[in-house]
Amino acid sequence: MSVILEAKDLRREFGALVAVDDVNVQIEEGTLHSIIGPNGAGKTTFFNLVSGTLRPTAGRVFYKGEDITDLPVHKTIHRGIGRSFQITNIFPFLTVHENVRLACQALGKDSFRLLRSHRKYRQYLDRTDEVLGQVGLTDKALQVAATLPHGDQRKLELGMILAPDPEVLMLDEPTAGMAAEQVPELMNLVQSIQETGDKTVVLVEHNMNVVMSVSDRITVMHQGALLAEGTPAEISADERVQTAYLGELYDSAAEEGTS
Amino acid sequence: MTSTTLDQSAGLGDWLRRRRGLLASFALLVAFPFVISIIVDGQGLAAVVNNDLGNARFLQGLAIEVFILGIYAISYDLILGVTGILSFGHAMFFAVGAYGFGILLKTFELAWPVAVLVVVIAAIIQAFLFALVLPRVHGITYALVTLGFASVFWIVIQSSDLADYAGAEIGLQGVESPAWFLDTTNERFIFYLLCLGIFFGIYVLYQRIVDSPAGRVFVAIRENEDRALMLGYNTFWFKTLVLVIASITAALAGMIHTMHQPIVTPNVAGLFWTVTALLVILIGGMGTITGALIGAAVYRLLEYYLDRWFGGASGLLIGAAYVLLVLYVPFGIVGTWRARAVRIKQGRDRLLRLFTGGDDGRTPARE
Amino acid sequence: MSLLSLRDVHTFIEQFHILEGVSVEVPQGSIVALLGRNGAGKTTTLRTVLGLNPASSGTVTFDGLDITEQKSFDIAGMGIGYVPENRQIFAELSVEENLRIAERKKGELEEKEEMIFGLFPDLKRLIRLPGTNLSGGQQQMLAVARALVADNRLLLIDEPSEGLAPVLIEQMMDAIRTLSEHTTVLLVEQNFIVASRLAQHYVIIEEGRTVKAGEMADLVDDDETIKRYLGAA
Amino acid sequence: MSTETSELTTQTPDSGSSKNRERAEWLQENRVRVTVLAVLIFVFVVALLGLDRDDWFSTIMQGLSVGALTFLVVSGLSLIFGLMDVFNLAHGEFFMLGAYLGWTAYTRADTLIDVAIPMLLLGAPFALMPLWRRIAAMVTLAGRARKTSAIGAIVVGALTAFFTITRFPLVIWDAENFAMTPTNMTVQIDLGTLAPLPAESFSGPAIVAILGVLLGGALIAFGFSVLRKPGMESGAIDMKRLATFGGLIVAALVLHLIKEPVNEWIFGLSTTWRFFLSMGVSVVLVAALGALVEVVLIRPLYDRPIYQLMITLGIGFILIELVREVWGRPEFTMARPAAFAGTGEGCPGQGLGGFFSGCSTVEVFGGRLRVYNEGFVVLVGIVVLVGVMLLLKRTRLGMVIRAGVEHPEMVEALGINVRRVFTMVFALGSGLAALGGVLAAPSIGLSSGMGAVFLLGSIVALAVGGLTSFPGAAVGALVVGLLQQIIIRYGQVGIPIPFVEEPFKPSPTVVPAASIVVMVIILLVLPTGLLGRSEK
Repeated sequence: MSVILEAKDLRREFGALVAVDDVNVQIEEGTLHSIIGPNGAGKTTFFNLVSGTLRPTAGRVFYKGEDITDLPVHKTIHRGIGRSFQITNIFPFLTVHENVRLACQALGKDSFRLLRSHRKYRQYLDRTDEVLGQVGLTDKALQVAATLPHGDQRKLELGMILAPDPEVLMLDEPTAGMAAEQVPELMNLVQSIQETGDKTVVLVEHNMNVVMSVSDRITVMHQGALLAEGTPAEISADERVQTAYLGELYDSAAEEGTS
Repeated sequence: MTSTTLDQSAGLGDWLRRRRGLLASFALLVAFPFVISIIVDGQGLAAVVNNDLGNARFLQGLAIEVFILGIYAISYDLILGVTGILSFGHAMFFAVGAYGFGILLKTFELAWPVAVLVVVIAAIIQAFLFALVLPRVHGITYALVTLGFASVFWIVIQSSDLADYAGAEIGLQGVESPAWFLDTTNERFIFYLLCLGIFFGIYVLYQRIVDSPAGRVFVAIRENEDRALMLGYNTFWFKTLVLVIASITAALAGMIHTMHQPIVTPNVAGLFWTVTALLVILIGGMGTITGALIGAAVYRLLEYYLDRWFGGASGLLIGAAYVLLVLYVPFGIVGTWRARAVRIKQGRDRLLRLFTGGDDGRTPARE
Repeated sequence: MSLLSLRDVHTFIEQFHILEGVSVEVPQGSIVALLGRNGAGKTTTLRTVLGLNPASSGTVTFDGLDITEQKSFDIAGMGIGYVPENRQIFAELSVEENLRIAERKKGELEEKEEMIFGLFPDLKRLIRLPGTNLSGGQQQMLAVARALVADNRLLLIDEPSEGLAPVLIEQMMDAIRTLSEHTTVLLVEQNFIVASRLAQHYVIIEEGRTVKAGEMADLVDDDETIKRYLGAA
Repeated sequence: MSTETSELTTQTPDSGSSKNRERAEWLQENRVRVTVLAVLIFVFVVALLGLDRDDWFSTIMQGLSVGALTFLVVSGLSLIFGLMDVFNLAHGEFFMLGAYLGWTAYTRADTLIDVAIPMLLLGAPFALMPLWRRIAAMVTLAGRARKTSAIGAIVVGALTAFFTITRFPLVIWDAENFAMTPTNMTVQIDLGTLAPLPAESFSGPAIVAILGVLLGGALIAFGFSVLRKPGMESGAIDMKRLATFGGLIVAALVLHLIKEPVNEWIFGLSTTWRFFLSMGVSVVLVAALGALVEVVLIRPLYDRPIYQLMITLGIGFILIELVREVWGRPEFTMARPAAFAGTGEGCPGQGLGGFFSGCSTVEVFGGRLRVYNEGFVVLVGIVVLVGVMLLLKRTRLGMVIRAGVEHPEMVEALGINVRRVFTMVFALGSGLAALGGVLAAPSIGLSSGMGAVFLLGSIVALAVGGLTSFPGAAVGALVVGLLQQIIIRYGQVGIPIPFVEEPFKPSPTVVPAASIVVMVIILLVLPTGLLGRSEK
C-alpha cells in the first residue's frame, strides 16, 4: 500500500485564530481513514484545505506525490478526488436524476456540446442509473431534490460525488442530522463502496461511534492540532481522546491555544 | 415542447407530432399578412406579395419589430434567466450589431456578408470583454460594471466626436439596403418572411441549446454555481460561452433593426433598452425561452396600443405595469402557467424567490 | 408552569424542512439543555423561538402568550435574550457600544454594569476596543454580556463553550450558573460534560424532531441514550 | 453615544510595539489599495500641474462642486446599500424629483399648498389602521374572494379619491397649463414680479369633496388591511392615533382657510429665504416618498434581491414619466436665490470680501469662482458629510445602523425594529438626494434626464469608493468630481498626444465615459473599491 493523499505541515489561520495548526496526515490508498474530533477541532477547515476549497496559510498537500495545494477546485475533481459537504449542497430545484446526471457529465468531454439533447448521451444516463441504484434512490429519481427528506438528500450528495467514480472520496459528516437508525445504513453504504470499488475514503466525523466499526485508521484532531492517530482499537483505548471528547475540563494537557 | 421519452428512433411523423405547436404557429404567421389583407383591407392575396399599402403591410412591420425584440430578449433570457448572470449592459450587445452593421455598410461600404462577419467578430470580442470581468466581480457589482461598459458605449456613440460615423444624438440614418431581400421598404413581405424564419430558427436553436449538455450546465450554474464548480465544471468558460452566444444573437437582432428602421437612435444603447429586455422576459417568464417570445409580442403590442390610447401617459402605465409584474407575477406568463401545472407543494415559496420558470426541476429525463 | 413551551413546531429554511415536530418545555427558573448531533436542528429551534426562522406550524408560547407569529423584535422585547452560535459581535462597534445597543431603556447598562463586569472582568478592561479586536473567548463573553444588559426573563444560549479553552469554559460555566439564579435558560451545547453540569433538564433533538426529554440526572447514567444520540462513548 | 460614560472608561491595554506590528500588517494587507490610491493622486497632481496656474484652482473648486452634488446622491445610495443590500437604481430620479419639487416650492408655493390639502385628508384615514384591521378581521371571505374584494375596495377608493380631488380648488389643476408656466415663472422670478395667482374655490359643495377624499382614503386603507395576513393584529386605537387622524383633518382645513395669507407671506419673502424653505419642503416630501416606496414596494421583495433591483429600475422609470406628465417636457431653469445673484458694481469681488459685498462671482488665486456653485454647494456637501458622520458615530440610531449593516438579525433579536430603521435610512437617503437636486437646480437647470446623469456618476463614485463604506462614498464622489472637471478642462485646451500635431479635444459629452473607464479599472484591481471592506 502506498500513500495516496498527504498533508504536510498544514496550517490555516483566520485572523488571530489558528484553526489548523501544523497538521501532518498520511492517507494510504484503499483505506477508510476517519478524522474525528469534537466541535471546533478544526476538522472541517482541515478538510477544506485538503480538498482545495481553502488555501492554507502554510504547508502543502500532495496527491499521489504531486503537489495539489494550489490546484483550482474544479481540477481536483478531475484528478479523482470527490468531496461532499457538511451542509447539504445540491441543486435543490433539479430532479434527483438531473443532479446525479450533471455529476456524471462533468467528467466526460461532451459538456460543451450545444446542439444535441442531453438525453441522447446514453453513457451518462446509464451511469446515473447505476449510481442511483448504488445509493438507493432509484425510486425517487424524478423528485425535485428539495422535496427529499434530509436523509435522502445526504444520500443524493453521496451519489453526486460517487458519479464520476473518483479514487478518493472525502466526506464531511455525511451523517450530520440523520436519525440514529439511519446512520449505520449510510455507514455500511460508505463501507461497501470503499471495499467493492477499492477506493480510498476520508471521513470527517464528530461522532466517534459512527466511525469506530468501519474505519481502518483514525486521526483525532483537537483544537486545531493532531491529538492521536491509530487503529480504532488504539484510539478507543486512548485516554486523551476520551477526555477530549467528553469535555476537556480537567485535562491539564490541553493547550490554551485557540483563544 | 420537448418530449419526455427517450427515443432515438423517432420518425418524421413523430417529429412533426412533437413540434406541432411550433409548426402551427409558424404556418399561422406566414398566413397572417394574407388574412389581414383579405379581412381588414379587403384586398386580394397579390396585394401582400406586391407590397401594397394597407394594414397588412403595417402589421407586418409591427410583427418584424416583435421578431427583433424577441430575438433580442431571448438572448438576454439565456444570460439572466437560464444562467443567472445579472448583466445590465445588454443594450450594448444589440447596439454593437445595429450601429456596427449600419456604419460598415454606409461609411465603409462593405459587402453585406463581410459586414455581417465583422459584426459577429466584434460581438465575440465584446462577449470576451464582458467575460473578462466575471472572475473579479459578482452579483450587483457585475451588474454595475456591465452597466458601466454599456454607458461608455452609449456616451461615445452619441458624442459629437463620432458624429460623422454614428450621427451623434440624432442617430445613424441613410443606411441603404444592401440586398433585395433585406429591403423592408420595397420587399416588405420577403423581409417579413426572412425575419420570421430567423426568429423561429433562433427559437429552435435556443431550445436545443438549453436542452443540450452545455445547456444543463448553464442551468446548474444558475441553481448553484459553487456546486457546479465542485462537480468539476470550469464555470467561467461556460459563462463565457453563454455570453458569446447571446452577444451574437443580440447583434443579429441589432442588424435586422438597422435594416428595418430608417434611423438607429442612440436609445438602443441606453439603459432603457436593457430594461426593455428585462421587462420582456419578466412578462414572458424568466428562463423559459418561450417566454421571451411571448413577452416580446405582448410588450410591443401593449406599448403600441397604450401609446395610441393614452398618448403621453402610456409611459407611466407601462412603468406601473412593470412594477406590478415584478411584485405580483414574478414568473411571467409562461412561468406562471408552468408553475400552476407543477405545484410543487413545498418548493413553491422558494421558487418564487428564484427567477426560474420551473422547467428544470420538472422535466423528467427518463421514465 | 413552563415559561417557554414549543409544541410540535415545524420550520422551513428556504425549501428545506428543518424542524419536523419539535416540542420543548422550559420550566421557570431552570436550565434546559437542548442536545443532539450536528445539523439536528438545535440552532433552528432557538431561532424559531425568536421568530428569526418563523414556525410554519405548531405553537410557541412564552409566559402564557402565543408568540408564534410575532415579529422578532417584539418577541425579544418581551424579555428574551439571545446568544447566537457564531457570537455575532458587531465588529465595527466598540465593546461598550456592543453592550449599549442592547439597552431597551436608557441607562440600563449603567444599572447592570456591576453585575456584568463582575461576571466578565475582562470586558471592563477592553471597553473601548472595537469588537473585531477581541479574541474568540472575549467575544463569547461579550455575546453573553450583551444578552444580560436588558431585563430578560429567558436566555437562549447557543454553544457557549465552542472553541473556548478549558479555563474559559470554566469561567463561562460559572457565569451561566450565576445568571441562572435570576433567569431561565435554554442552552444548546455540544460538550456533554458542560451541558450535564449546568442543566437540570434535557431535550434531545434528532432530524428535526424531539426524540427524548427528561431530567438531566437520569440521562447522565443512561449510557445507551448518550451513545445513541450524542455520540460520546 | 451618551456622554456619561466616564464610569466605564478605563485605559486601553495597547503597547507601542504591537501597534507598529499592526501597522506593518495593515500595510501588507492593503498594499494594492494604497498603491491604487497613490497612483490616483499622482495622476491628479500631474494632470493639474499640466494646466495653467490660473486654471488649476478653479478646476479643483469646480470638481469639488460636482463632487458635492454627486456626494449627496451617493451618500444615500451608500447608506441604503450598506444597511439593506438594496441597490436603489431610482436614486437618481429621487434627485431629479427633489429638484422639481424644490423648483415648485420656490416659484409656485401656492400650488404645493393646494395639493397638500387633499393629500393630508387622503392620508388621515391611514392613521386609523387598527380600526380597519379589526373590521377586516370580520370579513369571513377566504382565498381568492378575499383578495378580489380587497382589490375592489382599493380600486373604488382610488377612483373616489381621484374624482373628488378634482373638485378641490387647485390654482393650476390642469397639468398642461402648469407645464406651460415654468419658463414663464422663471422669467418672472428673475424680474422680481412673481405673484400668486388668484385662488379658486371648490367646484360644488366643499363638504362633498372633503368627505369624498376621506372615504376614498378609508377604502384604500381598508383594502390593504384585508390583504394582510390574518392573525397579524396590532394595537388598539389609542388616543395618539385618534389625535393624528383629527390633527391631519384639522391641519388640512386650517390650511385651506389661511391659504391666501400664507401664499402672500411666502411670495413676500426674499428669494433667499424662499430657497431655504424650498430645500426643506423638497427634502421632507422626497423623504416621505422614499419611506413609502420602501414600505410598499421594496419590503415585500426582501427575499428576492434581483427583483428588488428591478423594481427600483421601474420606480425610476415611473418617476421620470410622472415628472414629464406633471411638469411637461421642456427643460427649464431655476433662478439663483438673491444672496448668490449679485452682479452689482465692483463685481467680481476679491476673495471672501467679494461675497459679502454681494457678488455672485469672486476672484481667488487668480481663478474666478461662482459663490453659489463653488462655495455654497460645496459647503452644504461638507455639512452633510459631517452631519451624517456624526449621526453614524454619535447617536443611538447611528449605532443601530452600523450594527445592522453587519448582523441585522442579531439587532432584531435585541428587540430593535430593524425594518423601521431600514425605512428611516431609506427616507434619509432619499431626502439627501432631494437636497442635492434642489442645490443642483440653480446651477445646472432641470431636466427629466438629470437623474440618470447623476446616478451614473454616483454609481462610479460608489464603486470607486467601496460599495458599503460611507467615507468611501465621499472619496469616490470627490474622485468623480475632480476627474470630470479635469477632463472637461483638458477638453477645452486639448490633450497633447505624442507624434500628433493637433491636440486631442474630447467633447464634454465624453467626460462621463472617462470616469466609467476609471471605475472599471479600479474595480478590476480592487473589487471592493478604495475603502470597501473586503469580503472575507
